[in-house]
Amino acid sequence: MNMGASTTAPWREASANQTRLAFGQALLAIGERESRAVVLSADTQDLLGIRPWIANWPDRFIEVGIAEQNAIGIASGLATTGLHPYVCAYAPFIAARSMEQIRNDVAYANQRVVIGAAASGISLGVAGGTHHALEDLALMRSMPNMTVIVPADVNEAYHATLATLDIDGPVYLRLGGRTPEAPVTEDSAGFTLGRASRLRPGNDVTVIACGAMVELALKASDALKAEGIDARVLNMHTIKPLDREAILQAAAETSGIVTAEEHRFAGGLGGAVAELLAVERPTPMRMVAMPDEFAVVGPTVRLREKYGMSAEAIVAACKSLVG
Amino acid sequence: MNMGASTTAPWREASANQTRLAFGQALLAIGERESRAVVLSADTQDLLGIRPWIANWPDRFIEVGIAEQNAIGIASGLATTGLHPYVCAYAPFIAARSMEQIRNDVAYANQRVVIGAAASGISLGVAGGTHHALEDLALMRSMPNMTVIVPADVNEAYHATLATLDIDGPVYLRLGGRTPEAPVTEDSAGFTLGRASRLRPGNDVTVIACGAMVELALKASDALKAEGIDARVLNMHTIKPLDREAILQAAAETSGIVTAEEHRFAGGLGGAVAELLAVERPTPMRMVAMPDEFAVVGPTVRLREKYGMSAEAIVAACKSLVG
Amino acid sequence: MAVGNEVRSACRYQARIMITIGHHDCRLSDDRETGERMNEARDELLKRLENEARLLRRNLWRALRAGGGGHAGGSSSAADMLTALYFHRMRLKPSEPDWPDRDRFVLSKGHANAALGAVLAQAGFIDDALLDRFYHFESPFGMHPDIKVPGVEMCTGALGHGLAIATGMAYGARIQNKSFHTFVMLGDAELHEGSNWEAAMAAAHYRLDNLTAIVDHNKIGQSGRIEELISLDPLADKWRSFGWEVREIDGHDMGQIVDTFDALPLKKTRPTAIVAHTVKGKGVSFAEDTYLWHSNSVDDEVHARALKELGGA
Amino acid sequence: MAVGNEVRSACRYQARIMITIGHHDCRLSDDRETGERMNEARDELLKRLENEARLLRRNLWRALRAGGGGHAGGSSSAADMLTALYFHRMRLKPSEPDWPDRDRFVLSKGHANAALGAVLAQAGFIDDALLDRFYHFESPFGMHPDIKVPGVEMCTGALGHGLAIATGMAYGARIQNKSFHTFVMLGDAELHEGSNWEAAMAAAHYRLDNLTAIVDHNKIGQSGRIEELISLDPLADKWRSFGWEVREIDGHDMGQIVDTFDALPLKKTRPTAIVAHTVKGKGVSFAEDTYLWHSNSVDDEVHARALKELGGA
Ligand SMILES: Cc1ncc(C[n+]2csc(CCOP(=O)(O)OP(=O)(O)O)c2C)c(N)n1
Ligand SMILES: Cc1ncc(C[n+]2csc(CCOP(=O)(O)OP(=O)(O)O)c2C)c(N)n1
Ligand SMILES: [Mg+2]
Ligand SMILES: [Mg+2]
Repeated sequence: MNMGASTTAPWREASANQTRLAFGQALLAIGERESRAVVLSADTQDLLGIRPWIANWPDRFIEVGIAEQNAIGIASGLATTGLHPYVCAYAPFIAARSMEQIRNDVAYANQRVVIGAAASGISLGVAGGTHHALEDLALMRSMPNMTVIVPADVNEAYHATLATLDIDGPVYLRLGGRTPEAPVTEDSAGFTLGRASRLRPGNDVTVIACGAMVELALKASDALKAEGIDARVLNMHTIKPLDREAILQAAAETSGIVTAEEHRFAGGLGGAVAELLAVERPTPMRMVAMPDEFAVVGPTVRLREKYGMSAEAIVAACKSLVG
Repeated sequence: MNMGASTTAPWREASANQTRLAFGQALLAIGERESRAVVLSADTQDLLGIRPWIANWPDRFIEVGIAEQNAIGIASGLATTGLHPYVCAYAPFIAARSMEQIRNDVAYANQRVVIGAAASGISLGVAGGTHHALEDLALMRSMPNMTVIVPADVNEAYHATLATLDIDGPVYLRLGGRTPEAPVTEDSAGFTLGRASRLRPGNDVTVIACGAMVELALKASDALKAEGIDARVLNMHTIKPLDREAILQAAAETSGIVTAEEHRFAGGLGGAVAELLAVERPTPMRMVAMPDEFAVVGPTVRLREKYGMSAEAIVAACKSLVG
Repeated sequence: MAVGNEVRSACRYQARIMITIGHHDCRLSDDRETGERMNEARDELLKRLENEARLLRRNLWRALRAGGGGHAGGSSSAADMLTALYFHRMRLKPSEPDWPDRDRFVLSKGHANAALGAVLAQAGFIDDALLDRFYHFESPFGMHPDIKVPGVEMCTGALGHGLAIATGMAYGARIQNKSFHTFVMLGDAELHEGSNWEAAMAAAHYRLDNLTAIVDHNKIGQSGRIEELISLDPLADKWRSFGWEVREIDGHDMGQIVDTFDALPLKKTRPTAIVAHTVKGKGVSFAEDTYLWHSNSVDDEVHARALKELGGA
Repeated sequence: MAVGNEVRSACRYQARIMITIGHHDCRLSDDRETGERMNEARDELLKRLENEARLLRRNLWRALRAGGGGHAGGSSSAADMLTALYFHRMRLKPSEPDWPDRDRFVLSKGHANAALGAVLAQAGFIDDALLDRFYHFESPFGMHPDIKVPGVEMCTGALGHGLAIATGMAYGARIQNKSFHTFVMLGDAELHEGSNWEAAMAAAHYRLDNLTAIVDHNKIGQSGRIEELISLDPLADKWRSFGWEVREIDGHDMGQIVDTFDALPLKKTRPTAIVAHTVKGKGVSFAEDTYLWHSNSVDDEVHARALKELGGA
């Protein structure tokens, strides 16, 4: 596995190829730069790797216990006093259990609260339906004022977390999911909020992916290339606000759009793209997403196979659009 | 206002043209027929008009206090013992505050729990953002096993509630919103779960509406008729499971589809239709929905004007598709 | 961490603020020194606060009339304590509502916004004319507090949110070495919401003695008497077992209210819960102690009847 | 409304069920009559339960090995009480898992599912071989209980759900005039979730003495000691102030466990909270009393070390 010179960065090593740990590592950089940053844990001190933060800045660390609603309420209150809270939590709980707190205390009141939501999608495959977060994008996207980010790898998770320094409002950072074997984004490439990054050119068909699916979109694109199909790949790391231009351009320049996400069909990335295109430019689409059922238990890789969260599924979807 | 012979039904009078009260009235009929039915209130005894139930069947009534999460958990436990709980609640709270309880205890465990969610949309206009339920369809639609119903008037609310006698799983009944001046559905027509009802024929353009917007869709259709445009009107009372056939047929037979709902753009009825069409049959759409912002305070009628929740907006949307 | 005692004692028994609405800035001056004068000042203070509370009730009914109705019950039961907070206890600068060192108040029972609006108008945070725009189209003064209104600290209305938010504010004061105190007012039926108990447990763990929760214990929710909905008894024990210092008071006795506010924190290293026994709808006989006036319509005639009882025009 | 005393006493001190796994149906026979024999039976009972609990611990570690890891800590602290529930206290028919009159058990701390699976296998609800499919692809035996598994009453795993659900079950018994008793086991750190306190307040209001909550009080959550996360003390007072009858026991002393279960309800018209002091990871020295073994990997070597301490092969 060759990750280039930048692989030597200590944060990268400490992230162990987990976006949730990259979030914790980025917090350390934020802690140095921004004295207003405060970290909250809901009994999640290891999950997001924040023990170094606790050691460095015990006065700017708050443990709330297993109380996700409280984490959001307290974060909102802290934010009103001028602090910048970062809530470390499990995606399956923080999004759904605290939905109303996020809507009212954070989104409606438009407070600067960043939620690091680990264990999203089917990262916790063996843990079953209570622990799969397959509707969190639908939930978070439903609220005004929210910024919703789904990093594709540790590099992007790190830089997206740093980017929150400049976001004066609520942010949901969706962490977890498949960890790519090699980074899919460039370490130096920085992260531009709200701007999809075009990872592959191509004018036959477009794959718009987020999070763990970006790696598979790239693999699919490579496989299609071998068959003479040029599949554009957009890494749609920001689900909200959506990069409308990049999508409309793709719709104009290619024969159709495949979305790929570790989320159920309803209301996620595919839904967001479909809503835009239906109104602005009707375009054939395929959606690679989790079916409308509660997933079985099992190792995440097996679940991905079972539910077609694969490069092959993306390839097939692309072909059906250019065929 | 002429509502025909059926207007003399006592339940209709008691409903006072409010879908939430029609729900409470239907419960009285259910109470007679189904001894397993149990009604739960979260300090909402008047909101859904359940005082007669409490008087009739005190042993089958449970007050949980202002504790929406608890209402869902208790309902789930009751359901496991063979009872059929009906939870009476506020839409802005029950959907978001209890989101995780609904997902786990009701949808994942697939329990027969019916949620009567009053005060949806911007029914509580003067109450502001904490009390507007403009993302509840996105939330409820995101979960497997859920049935999501949005009645268009008191008649449909009454019959949809009766229909829950035959739904062996979780149901979210979205109540509230504009009360039509005259009923838009036929008293005798019954309610067929999952089957959109075609209220107007027409092959130029289609309006798919739900809830309070159905009346406006009819008005829009009438106005368009005067201009020589035949707008089909589908009352999509069941958001989940969605009537795919009716939508695909409309897409095939008319020039485009306008959706109309008292919900934000993201993830609601428009989103559901867009997701389906993008994959099955790309079709030009317009969405009449609430914008991605927290609505201002004010009387509901004024908010509807401000945000274009009007027959005029539907007319304009239809024209832009046939023009 | 805690509100410095020097600072707090310096803002007790102020005279000027009672006289001129909208001049809270002056609260740090005019301290009375001798016991004699303090006693004198106290009588004067209580009288002024009681007058201000009467005005507050008239103003909130005025708002209800403007809105065609609203939450008379919970607004009225809270009126005396709101008066004592805004006209005595809290350090505030109405001319600078975002003054970083201001004390914080969160109306968790946000449906009592008519009372909050009234006190904010009386204190000079907002234009008195706004009271006549209650519930109006695009008014910032709706059924529930909106953070965009000067003096309002948080959008509330959904019950069970305020205590966690106030805990965050109090913790924020500690982190930033600020001496402001955070108050949060809770409905009693609101305490059914479990989110309150999460926050209660946490605030005690954090030893936030710069945090005070006031429970407006009027014994009534929306659908009826709390005893018949879900009983809260023994309420003080609940708070104590969650680590709070508790005092029960008569929430309409201005002397008890002021004395309790002046004694905060009741115990070092503990947050304080004031369980204030009140009467829902207090001040207007037909609205008193009935769930029917939790929220109700108010037309000109009802308003006139209410105002008559409140000594208004 | 409450579990009839006749019925319950009839299922105390059963012998046969202890001998033959999978024959709980017979629990209603074989009642011992004389005090002498009851004492005899009690010694025998405790010994059998203790043996069963040892087997349960071996079985849960076996599952953990099959899964490559899991929640050893909370599974082990719960083992003795689970044993006493399934092999002594609860009226169950493993051959008819949906028997309407069965007692109910909800594992609210669902992450202890390795222990629940083990006891369900030992009691004959599920095939013993399923224990070797813990975490496996498409296995019904994953990290958390799945209602599709015979004997499992609810999908749990997200903390703070079980008490409300159990309250609904107990209320369902009352409505249908059934005499079954509902048990729910809660983690101690789980009690941070406010949803528990909503349910606690409601269950006491309903006077559900057919409901028993068992708190597995091992003093540790996921990230560390609860005292350092958010303190729960005084825990018994919290339950009491919420209207519950409380008994504190040693959750590893089978005699105390059995005596307490046999005495239910501790008080008519009140739900019972058993605060069981336990040791996280109990039974395997290296896993005891440390958050590091809240959840951890288990390979063959670790498994062998654990099994050695548990007297296994
Ligand atoms: C989460 C939530 N559930 C329900 C409501 C509806 N509601 C508004 S006020 C109220 C009763 C509140 O009673 P209490 O807290 O005692 O307030 P007070 O008596 O002081 O008015 C209810 C149920 C709400 N605002 N928020
Ligand atoms: C709502 C929710 N938040 C967080 C978690 C993650 N989690 C699983 S177990 C656990 C610690 C539980 O500690 P405790 O309740 O004391 O259980 P025990 O010690 O008996 O294992 C946490 C935080 C969860 N399962 N559910
Ligand atoms: Mg009250
Ligand atoms: Mg524990």
